[in-house]
Amino acid sequence: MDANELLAWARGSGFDIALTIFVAGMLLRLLEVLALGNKPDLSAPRGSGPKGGVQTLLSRNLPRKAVFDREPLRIINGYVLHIGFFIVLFLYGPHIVLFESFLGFGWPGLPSGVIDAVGAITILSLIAALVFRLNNKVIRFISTKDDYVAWAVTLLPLLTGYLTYNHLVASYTMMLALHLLSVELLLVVAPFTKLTHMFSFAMARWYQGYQAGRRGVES
Amino acid sequence: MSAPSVEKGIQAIKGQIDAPVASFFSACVHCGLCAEACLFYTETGDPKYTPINKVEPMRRIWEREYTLFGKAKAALGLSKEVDADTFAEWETLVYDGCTLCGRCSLVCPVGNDISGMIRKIREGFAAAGYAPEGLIGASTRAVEIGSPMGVKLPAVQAQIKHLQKNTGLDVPIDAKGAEYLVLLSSMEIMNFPEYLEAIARIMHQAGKSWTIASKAFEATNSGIQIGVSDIAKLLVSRVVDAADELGVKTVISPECGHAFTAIRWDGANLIGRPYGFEVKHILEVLDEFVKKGLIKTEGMEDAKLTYHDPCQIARKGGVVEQPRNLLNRIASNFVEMEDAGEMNWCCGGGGGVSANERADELKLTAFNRKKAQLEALGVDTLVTACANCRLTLEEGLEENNMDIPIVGLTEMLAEYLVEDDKEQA
Amino acid sequence: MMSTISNDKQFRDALNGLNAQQQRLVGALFVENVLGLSNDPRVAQSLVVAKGTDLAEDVVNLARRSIKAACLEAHTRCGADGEWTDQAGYFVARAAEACLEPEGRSQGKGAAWKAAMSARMARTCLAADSDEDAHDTESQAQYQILTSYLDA
Amino acid sequence: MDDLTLSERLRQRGVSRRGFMKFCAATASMMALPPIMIPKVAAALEQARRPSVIWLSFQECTGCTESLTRSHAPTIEGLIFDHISLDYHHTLQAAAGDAAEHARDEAMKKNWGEYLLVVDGSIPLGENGNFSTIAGISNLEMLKEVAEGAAAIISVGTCAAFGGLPMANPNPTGAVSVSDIIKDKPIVNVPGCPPIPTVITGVLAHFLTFGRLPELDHLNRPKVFFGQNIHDRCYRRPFYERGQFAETFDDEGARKGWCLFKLGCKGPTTYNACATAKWNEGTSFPIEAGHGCIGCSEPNFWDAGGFYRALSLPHTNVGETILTAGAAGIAIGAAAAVLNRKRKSDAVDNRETITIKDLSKES
Repeated sequence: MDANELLAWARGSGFDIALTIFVAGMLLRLLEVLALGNKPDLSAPRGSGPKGGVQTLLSRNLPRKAVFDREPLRIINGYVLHIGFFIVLFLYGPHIVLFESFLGFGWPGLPSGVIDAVGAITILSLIAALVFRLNNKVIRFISTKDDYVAWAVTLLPLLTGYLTYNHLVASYTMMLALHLLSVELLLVVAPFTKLTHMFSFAMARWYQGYQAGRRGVES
Repeated sequence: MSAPSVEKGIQAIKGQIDAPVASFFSACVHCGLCAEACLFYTETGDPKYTPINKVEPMRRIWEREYTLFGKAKAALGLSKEVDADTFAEWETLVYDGCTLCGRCSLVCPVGNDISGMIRKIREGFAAAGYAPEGLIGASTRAVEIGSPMGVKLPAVQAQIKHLQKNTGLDVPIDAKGAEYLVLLSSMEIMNFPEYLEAIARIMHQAGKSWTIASKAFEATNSGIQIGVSDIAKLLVSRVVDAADELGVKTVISPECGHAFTAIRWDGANLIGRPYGFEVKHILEVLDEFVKKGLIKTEGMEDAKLTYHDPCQIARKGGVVEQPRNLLNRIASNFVEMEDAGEMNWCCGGGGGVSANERADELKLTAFNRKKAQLEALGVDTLVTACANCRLTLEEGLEENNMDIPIVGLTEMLAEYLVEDDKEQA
Repeated sequence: MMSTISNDKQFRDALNGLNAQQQRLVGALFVENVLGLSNDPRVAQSLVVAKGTDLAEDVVNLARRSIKAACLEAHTRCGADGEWTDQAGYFVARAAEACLEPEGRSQGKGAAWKAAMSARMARTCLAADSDEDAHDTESQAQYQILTSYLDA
Repeated sequence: MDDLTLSERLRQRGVSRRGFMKFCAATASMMALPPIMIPKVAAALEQARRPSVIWLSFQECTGCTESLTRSHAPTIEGLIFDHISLDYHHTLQAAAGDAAEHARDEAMKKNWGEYLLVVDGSIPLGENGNFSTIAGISNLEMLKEVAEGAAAIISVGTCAAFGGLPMANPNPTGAVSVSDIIKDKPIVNVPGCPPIPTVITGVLAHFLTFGRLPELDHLNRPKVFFGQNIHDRCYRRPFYERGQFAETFDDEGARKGWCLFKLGCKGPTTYNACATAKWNEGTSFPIEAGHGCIGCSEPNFWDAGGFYRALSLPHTNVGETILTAGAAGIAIGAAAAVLNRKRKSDAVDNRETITIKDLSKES
C-alpha cells in the first residue's frame, strides 16, 4: 500500500465510509434524543420561549464574569482552540473547495500562510487543553477515556494537516493521505464521543434558553 | 405501595430522562466550569461536588437505556451499572451537596441545565429509599399535618389574633372573592411572624382584598425538595383547589425560595393543567403596589445594608429588579455585594439542605462563600426575601461570630409605610 | 401621673417617651413576665445586664452575643417538627435580645416595644395548641407593668 | 559495428570540443553533480563505448518514443541517442519481420549480459499474454527472454514503470508494469506520460558515465529527477501561499497566473522535474501553460480522481453520500427512537405512585 494507493483510498471509499458513519451516527443520536420527548411547560409564561432559546444560544458563547475570573486561562484557551479550528477548517482555500462541492456555494478564504500559522496555534492550544485537563483536579476527576479519545482524534487532523502543508515528515502524498485518514477517524469516532457536542450544544442551549425565556429568567 | 428499591429508583430515573436531559448528556464536554460556579466545590475544594458529577448515575442509565452505542457497550460489559452502592455513594452529593441553586446551569458553556437534572435524579433516589431522614420527616408532616414543621391552623389563628390585637387590622380567613390569596411558609409562621403583620399592614394601605385559606395556608412544598413529584403534586393541589374555591385572582408566594418554584413553575405541570389564577412572589406584588402608588413609604433606613438574592427567587424566579426598586426607596445606603443579581451565590441551605441534619457541617462550609461576599462589603444589615435563607444566614453568621442582623424585605418595607392613623382595638 | 394605659397606641407613645436606658429596663420587665416560658438560663442572665446601669461595653456585648446564640438555638429548624412550647422559649429569648439591641439598630421601633411584642408572641405560642385567649391577658399585664414603672 | 568513441563520432558530426564540453556541463548540472565533476563526465563520455540497447515496445502509444526521438528537433541529446547502438526498435529500425527479430537475437547473443534493455508500454497478462504479441511472441515472453541477458532495464514512461493507461480501471488486458514481472534485475523507472526527454538522456548519460544506475527512490525512480514534487518547485507557489486561486480556466485569476489548485492541479502529490527541467528545452510545462499538473509520473494517476477535481476533493460525490447516509441515519434513528419511546413509556407507566410511606428503607 504505497502513498498513492493510500491517498486514493482515503479520497475514495475511505472518505465515503467515514462520512456515512458520521452523518448516519449523528442523525441516530439526534433521533434517540428527540424520541424521549419534552413535555410542554404549563406554567403561566412571562416571556417568549423561542426568544429565550435564541438569546441563550448566543449568551453562552461568552463566559460569565464570576466563572471567568476563576479560570481565565482555561476559558481563553477554549476560545483559541475553537476559533482556530474553525478558521483552519472553513477559511482555507482547499477546504472551501470541498464545502463548495456539496453546498453549491463557496466563500473567500484566508492566505494559506495565515492558515498555517493559525493551525500551529490551534495545535498548541489543544495541547495546552490536555495539560489543563491533566492538572486541574476537577477535570481530571470527571474525565473519562472518551475525553482523551476525542482530544486525540481532534488533534490528529490538525497535526497531519500542518505537516502536510509544510511538506514535513514524509512525501506530500503520504502526509495528505494520513491527513485525510485522520479526518476520517474523527468523523467515524465523533458520533460516539463527546464530539456530538458540535451539534447537541445548540439543542442544550435551546432547551434551557426556551424555558428561561418563557419564564422571563436570565439565562 | 411497595417498599423502596434500587429497581424502583432506576425506573423512576428512566422515566425522568427526557429529550433535554439526553441532549445535555450528549453535549457535556467535561470542561469542569460548572464546578467553578458551585459553592460546594469552591468552598470544599472536593472535585466530587462538581455538579455534572452529581448526575453521573442518571448519565449511566441514559447511556445504557437510551442509546444504541450505550447498549452495545453495556452488552460488552464496558460500562458501569447503577446499583445500591451507586445510590449510597451519590446520596450525599445529590441531597447534602446541592441546594438546587441553579448557578451551574447558568455558566455551562453548552447550556446544560444541571440543577434541573439534579431535581430529576432525586426522583430516583427517593424512590430507591435514599432520601435524607430530615426530608422524609418534613414530607410526612407536610402531607399528614399540612406543614413540614407541624404547624396547624390553630397556631395560625392564634398568630392572627395576636396580629389583630397589635395592629387592629383584620386578617380574613377563607374570604371568597378576595383578590389575593396569601400563602405563608412554616418558617414564617413559627420564627418570623412579623411577615404576616407586614402583609396585613401593606394590604390595608393598598386597599386590596386578601385572604388566607384555612385548608391551604402552607406555601412550602417538601415534595420539590425531596424530589417526589407525586408528593409535590398532592401539596400544591391543596393551594390550587383553595385558590379555585375562593375564586382569587392572584396567589402570593411568600418570602420562601422553593415555595415560589413549586407554586409558580412546577405546580401547573404537576397537576397537568394551567391555573385559573395568577401567581406572584410577594416582592413582585410590593413592587407593583409601589409603582401604582398604592402604598407609600416615608423615611429611609440609613444603616449600610445589602441584599442577598435567594436563588429560587432571583436566578430561578426572575425576581431581581423588584427588590432593588423597593430597597432604593427605603434605604439610603444600599450597596450591592459582588455577583449580586441572578449570579448571586447561594446561602447554602436551600433545596432541602437545611432540613437535612447530616448536611449541617457541609452547609456551614458552603456558607464561607457568602461570608466572603459579606466581609468584602462590611455592611450593618443584611436584607433577604426567604425565611430559610434568613435562618441559614443567621446560623452562618453566628458560627463565624459576625454580628449582622438579618431582616426580611417585606417586614422592613412595612416598617417604613406611611403611618396612617391606626385605629386601636 | 400618666393616665392609665388602655390601648396599644397610648402604650406605644408612652414607650417612645422613654430614653434608651429606660427602654432597656422596661423591656426587661416585660421579659420577666414571661420568663417562665423559657428554660434557657442565658435569658435570665441577659436580663440582669439589661437592667444594670452604666455597665462596661464588653459586658453588654458579651451578654448580647450570648442571648443572640440562645435565640438562634431556640429556633425551630426548617422542616423540623415544631414544638410550640419550645417556640415560646424562642420568643422569650428574642424579647430579651431586643432589650440589648444597640441603639442604632432600632429600625424605627423602640427596644421596649419590640420586647413587648415578642413577649406577647411567646404567650400566643401557648395558645397555638389550645385556643384559650392568652393574648389579651399579656397585653393588659404589660400595660400594668408600664404604668407601675412610670408611677414609681 | 564501428568502434568509434563518442567524442570521435561527435567530431565526425562537426560538434566542436567546446560544444561537447557545454553538453557535459549541462548533463552534470542536470544530475546535480558539482561543477568539478564536469571534466570527469567529459572524460567518461569520451571513452564510452557504444552500448548495445534493445528497445522493447509493448502496450504503448509511442508517445514516449516520440518524446525521446525529438523527431521534430534533433538536438545534442538526439545525437547521443544516435550514439548508442540501438539494435532493436520497432518504430525506428528499418528491418521488419523476421529480419528484425533476427537482428535482436544477434544483438542479444553478441552483448549477452552487457546490453541495456529499455521498455516502454505495459505488459498484458490477460489471455496469458496474448493481448499483445510481436511476431507471435507475447510481450510477456519476450520481456522475460530479453531481460535475462540485460545488464539493466529502464522502464520508460508510466506504462512500463507503473502500468499507466492500459492498467487503468477496468484494466481489460490485465496490464502490469515491468517491475511486476522482472524481479531479479536492476530496474530504473522513468515515469511520465511521456517522461521529459532530458530525463531519459540524463539516465542514459549517468549509466554511460558511471556504468551504474542513478540513486533511486522507493518507486525506483531516479531521485535526481523525481526527488521533489512539482508543488515545491512551482513558480506559482506564492499565489498558493497567498490563497489566490484560479476558479475557472479563463477567469481573472487564471489570466493572472494564479495557483491552479482549485482546477485539479496534482502538483503537490506528483514527483517529477517538470517545474525545473521543463519541456521543449525548458520552454514551459503544463502549469506554466495554464493547465494543472495531472500527476502523470505517479502510479495509478489515471484512477486518482478526475484531473479537474481538486486534491482536497474526495473521489466520491459528497452530496450523494450525505443524502444516502442521512437516509440510513434516519432509518436506524427512527427504529432507535421507537425503541426509546417504548422503553420510556414503560418506565413511566409502570412507575408506582410514591407516597410518604414508600420513602424510608426500614418501612
